[in-house]
Amino acid sequence: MDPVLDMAAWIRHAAELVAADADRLTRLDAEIGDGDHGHNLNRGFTAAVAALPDSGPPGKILMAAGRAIVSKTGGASGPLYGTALRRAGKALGDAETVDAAALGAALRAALEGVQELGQAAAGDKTMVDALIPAVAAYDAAASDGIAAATRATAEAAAKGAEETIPLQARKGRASYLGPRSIGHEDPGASSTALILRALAEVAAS
Amino acid sequence: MDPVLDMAAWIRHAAELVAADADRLTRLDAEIGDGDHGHNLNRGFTAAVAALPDSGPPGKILMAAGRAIVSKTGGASGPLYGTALRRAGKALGDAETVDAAALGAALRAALEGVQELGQAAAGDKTMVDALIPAVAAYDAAASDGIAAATRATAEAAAKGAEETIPLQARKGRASYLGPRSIGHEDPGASSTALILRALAEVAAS
Amino acid sequence: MKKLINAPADVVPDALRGLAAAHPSLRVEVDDRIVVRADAPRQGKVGLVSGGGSGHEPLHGGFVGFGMLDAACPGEVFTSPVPDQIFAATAAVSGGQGVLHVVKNYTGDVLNFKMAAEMAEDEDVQVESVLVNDDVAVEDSTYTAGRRGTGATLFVEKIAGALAEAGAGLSEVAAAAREVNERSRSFGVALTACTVPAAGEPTFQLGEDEMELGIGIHGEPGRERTKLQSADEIVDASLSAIHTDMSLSGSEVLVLVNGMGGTPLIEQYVAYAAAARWLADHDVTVTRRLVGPFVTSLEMAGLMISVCRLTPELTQLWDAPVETPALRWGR
Amino acid sequence: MKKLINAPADVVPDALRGLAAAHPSLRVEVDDRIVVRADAPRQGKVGLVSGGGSGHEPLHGGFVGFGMLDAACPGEVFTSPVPDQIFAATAAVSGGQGVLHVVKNYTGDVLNFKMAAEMAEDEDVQVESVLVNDDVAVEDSTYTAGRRGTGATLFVEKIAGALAEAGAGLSEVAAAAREVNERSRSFGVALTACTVPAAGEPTFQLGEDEMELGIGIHGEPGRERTKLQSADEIVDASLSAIHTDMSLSGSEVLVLVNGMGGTPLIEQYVAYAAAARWLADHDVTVTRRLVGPFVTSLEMAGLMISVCRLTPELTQLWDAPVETPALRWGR
Ligand SMILES: Nc1ncnc2c1ncn2[C@@H]1O[C@H](COP(=O)(O)OP(=O)(O)O)[C@@H](O)[C@H]1O
Ligand SMILES: Nc1ncnc2c1ncn2[C@@H]1O[C@H](COP(=O)(O)OP(=O)(O)O)[C@@H](O)[C@H]1O
Ligand SMILES: [Mg+2]
Ligand SMILES: [Mg+2]
Ligand SMILES: [Mg+2]
Ligand SMILES: [Mg+2]
Repeated sequence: MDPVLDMAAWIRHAAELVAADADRLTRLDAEIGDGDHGHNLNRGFTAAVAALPDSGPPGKILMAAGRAIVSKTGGASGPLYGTALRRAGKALGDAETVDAAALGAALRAALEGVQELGQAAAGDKTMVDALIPAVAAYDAAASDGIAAATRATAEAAAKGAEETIPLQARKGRASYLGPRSIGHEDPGASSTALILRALAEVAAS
Repeated sequence: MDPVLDMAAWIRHAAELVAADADRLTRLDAEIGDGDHGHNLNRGFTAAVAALPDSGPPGKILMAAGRAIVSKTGGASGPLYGTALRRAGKALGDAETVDAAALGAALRAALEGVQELGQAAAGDKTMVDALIPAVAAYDAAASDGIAAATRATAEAAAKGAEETIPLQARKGRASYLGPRSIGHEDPGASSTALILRALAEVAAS
Repeated sequence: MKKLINAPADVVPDALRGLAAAHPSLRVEVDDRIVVRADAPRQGKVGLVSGGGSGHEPLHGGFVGFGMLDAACPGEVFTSPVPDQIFAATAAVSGGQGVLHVVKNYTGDVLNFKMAAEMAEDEDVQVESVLVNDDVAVEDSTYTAGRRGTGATLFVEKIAGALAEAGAGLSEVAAAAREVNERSRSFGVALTACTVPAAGEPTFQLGEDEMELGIGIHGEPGRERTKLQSADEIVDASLSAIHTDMSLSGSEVLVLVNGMGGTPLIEQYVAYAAAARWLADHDVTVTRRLVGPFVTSLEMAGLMISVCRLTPELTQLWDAPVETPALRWGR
Repeated sequence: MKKLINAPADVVPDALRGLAAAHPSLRVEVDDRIVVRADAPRQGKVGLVSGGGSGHEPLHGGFVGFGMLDAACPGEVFTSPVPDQIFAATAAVSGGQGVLHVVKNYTGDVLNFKMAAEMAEDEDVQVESVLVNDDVAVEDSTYTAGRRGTGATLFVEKIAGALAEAGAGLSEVAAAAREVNERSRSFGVALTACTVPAAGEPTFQLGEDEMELGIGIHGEPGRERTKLQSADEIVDASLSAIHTDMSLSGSEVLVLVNGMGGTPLIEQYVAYAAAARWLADHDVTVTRRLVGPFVTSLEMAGLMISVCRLTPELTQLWDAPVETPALRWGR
């Protein structure tokens, strides 16, 4: 039986990891962006933790976190991560718990939300390059249960983030650098890997 | 018999020494002023050389040089050196040549002009601290002829300039530093020594 | 990091408190992070709202007032404002004739303004958006997020602001704003980088003898790093890049020679002398001009040149009275 | 040395060509190094002339125009102008009612203006001079060249300019100028030094965590070198130094919070917030204020605060219309 996945715990743990890693994310963004990604995300996830309802279905928790991230992060990543969490929450509906299938649908909804809003495709050197392999990895491992599937998701996201290094950015601020964006990891892909690592660690505990 | 002292040669030689030493003078002025003394003087003496009449009595030559220095140097040193040379020139009057006594009177007139205009006294850490000992040294050695007297003058001026190092500036921009001006040579005193060295070298040649 | 600030996280709210104290004609909601004309909303007038990351001062808060913006939303430094701010500003200036959003073409600005516009529509406030993308340094816009919005934002805000002040309708004001954008091009050069207070170190490193060609206004690197050149050469490179993209010959233009924040005014005038000569040599007539640090990038040393090919109508709107902290003439 | 210039020796003439090209309301004689109102001389009006070393832009050339200066003489960078310039400017604005020289208290300025005034008297042009010495950083003025003239120069030029524009006589305009000077005090702090183009290296060195208290506007060192402090602490130190010298409590004041050239506007507003709070806490009512880089020191990062204790008459003259490149209101 899958462990009861606590969405609030995910958001809190993600916030911890982001806070600890904010400077690295900001340095990545300084290389090919404008040096604010870590701080933006830290501000957003801090607000998300504060906005977590005391109780309520996991779907509502993710939507509350998503709204807070939209209203506090700023920059490109705010609306994108906010929309991702709100779509994931919406996909979970009012269910009291999250089973493997539901989590998969939520992750896929998050990906769709990000691509719909940001219009980025695979290879554009954005967070989408971490999300696409992550969602695929989840689906492939879903039958092994949430813990295993989320671990595979996190690993795929981390791999995806690393694979943005040789890419030339075609979306977001980094795209202004053209070929000069090659050789640098995309900060949004890196933070997506971090947030999905948090999910895996919560699912495993 | 004293060599015929060529005032135009003095101005030209002074201009050469100032040009060669402009950066050092500017660095002195950067420590306790605003870092422009060498450039100001270089501009002034370049104009003075250009303004030298082809012929005419030594007095007129110094007055022409003085007027050019006033109209091209700028800063505090422009009016002071300009007035010094104009007063010296006036003291030489229309005489065709400069004898030892006349040169003494000219140097004294220069000192009076600077003190009248700038109101600086001995010990205020200005060019006056080089001029006062220089004029005194000239008077003491005048009887030994122009070459010897101007050499004594230059040495006294150099010594006077060095002796401004421990002084606290009470006039000019350096005075704003109060005690922080102690330990630095005054740029104007240093350039006075340089100009009087030029006189000695011309008198000796 | 040497800055005249308190805690890095307080730079934006502190600066807003200063803007409020210095300009009684503005209503500044520090917590909500919006700057509004004290006399807003003006019934029957199209409201003009813009905003973006802080660090470009006086853009945008310094352009709020008669004849220009009705409200501005400052985000954190170099970070787009959030939908809540933009919606609050939109509501505050809605006078029944709709609101125009002036949006610089950065993904963050576009997405946050888009979400705010949806919130406003939900409250029956009609919103039109104009995208400002005047920066020619970004050449190939099919494979990028599109050209950045930089110096021409000031042209758009002043000219659209004058038209709105004159009582024109939303679509007319939006059309004029788009026309100004389409007739404007910019190019920037950085001599130094700048430091986001929260980051504590420069966004990029430049050698003592290096400069960045085609920089944006978020301290991000530009098109190319080259050896430092003279003011005349830098102005030539900038105007040539603009001219190559949009021919200026034979036209009457408005020119902004803009210091990036750390470059002193004397150097901006040295650059303007070169710009005036270059334009005259290329058969371009400068009929309006502005020299100064209007669209900056914190303490970055550098220059951005923006040129707008004017029409008689746009000239008349540019000349219309304006009274904001940063621009004031005619009253 | 990273500057947006051509040859260091050409900075001043290049900048003057830029000023001329950017401001048709000015007549700029680049070779004579004077900036004159295009409509000068105005018969029957007292002429106002000031000047000093270049590098403080917009001071003084940026203050030439209606309601302020009639002419300005820019010397080389940080070097007083020469008598020839000052005399040429004086002659150009003499409208038969005499000319007021606004002279900042630096030995170079004082001596060169003195010689120019003598040249003018020889030509039967009556000249009065007002000495501006508002900088409290120089404490003991008996054993120094006296207090420096800094930010309050702007107050003097605006207020005396308004009175002259209103047709007042020379002695009345001179008296008002002296009154403004006596009621004004300034204090400056530098976070970085600056570099005179011809020198090629900074005038003084400051460590990453150091600042200079009581700096002047010629990049010269100040009263004391201390550890870098927060904006609030720096403003407190500056206003306390002013308040100690001239009590502000209970008075109505005009405040200038002035960036020194390299400090961005966002930081100047952070400082203004602190100044507004400090003044309120000390029972001082701010009735007029100005925030921006008006009296600079090339690219120096830092701040200067200038305060003038106003009277109703001085306030009215401050409010009077002005139209110059750097200050414009009321027309
Ligand atoms: N169109 C887009 N689609 C998906 N992700 C995007 C898009 N544009 C930007 N991003 C992501 O946003 C990240 C930058 O976020 P952040 O620095 O917070 O915003 P900003 O660029 O406004 O400063 C990038 O690394 C990238 O992963
Ligand atoms: N009142 C004065 N009397 C005599 N010499 C003075 C006086 N004030 C300044 N000086 C001289 O001028 C020198 C500085 O000249 P300069 O740097 O050209 O002028 P500024 O200080 O205007 O930049 C000082 O070193 C000092 O010797
Ligand atoms: Mg960023
Ligand atoms: Mg000097
Ligand atoms: Mg950003
Ligand atoms: Mg000087």
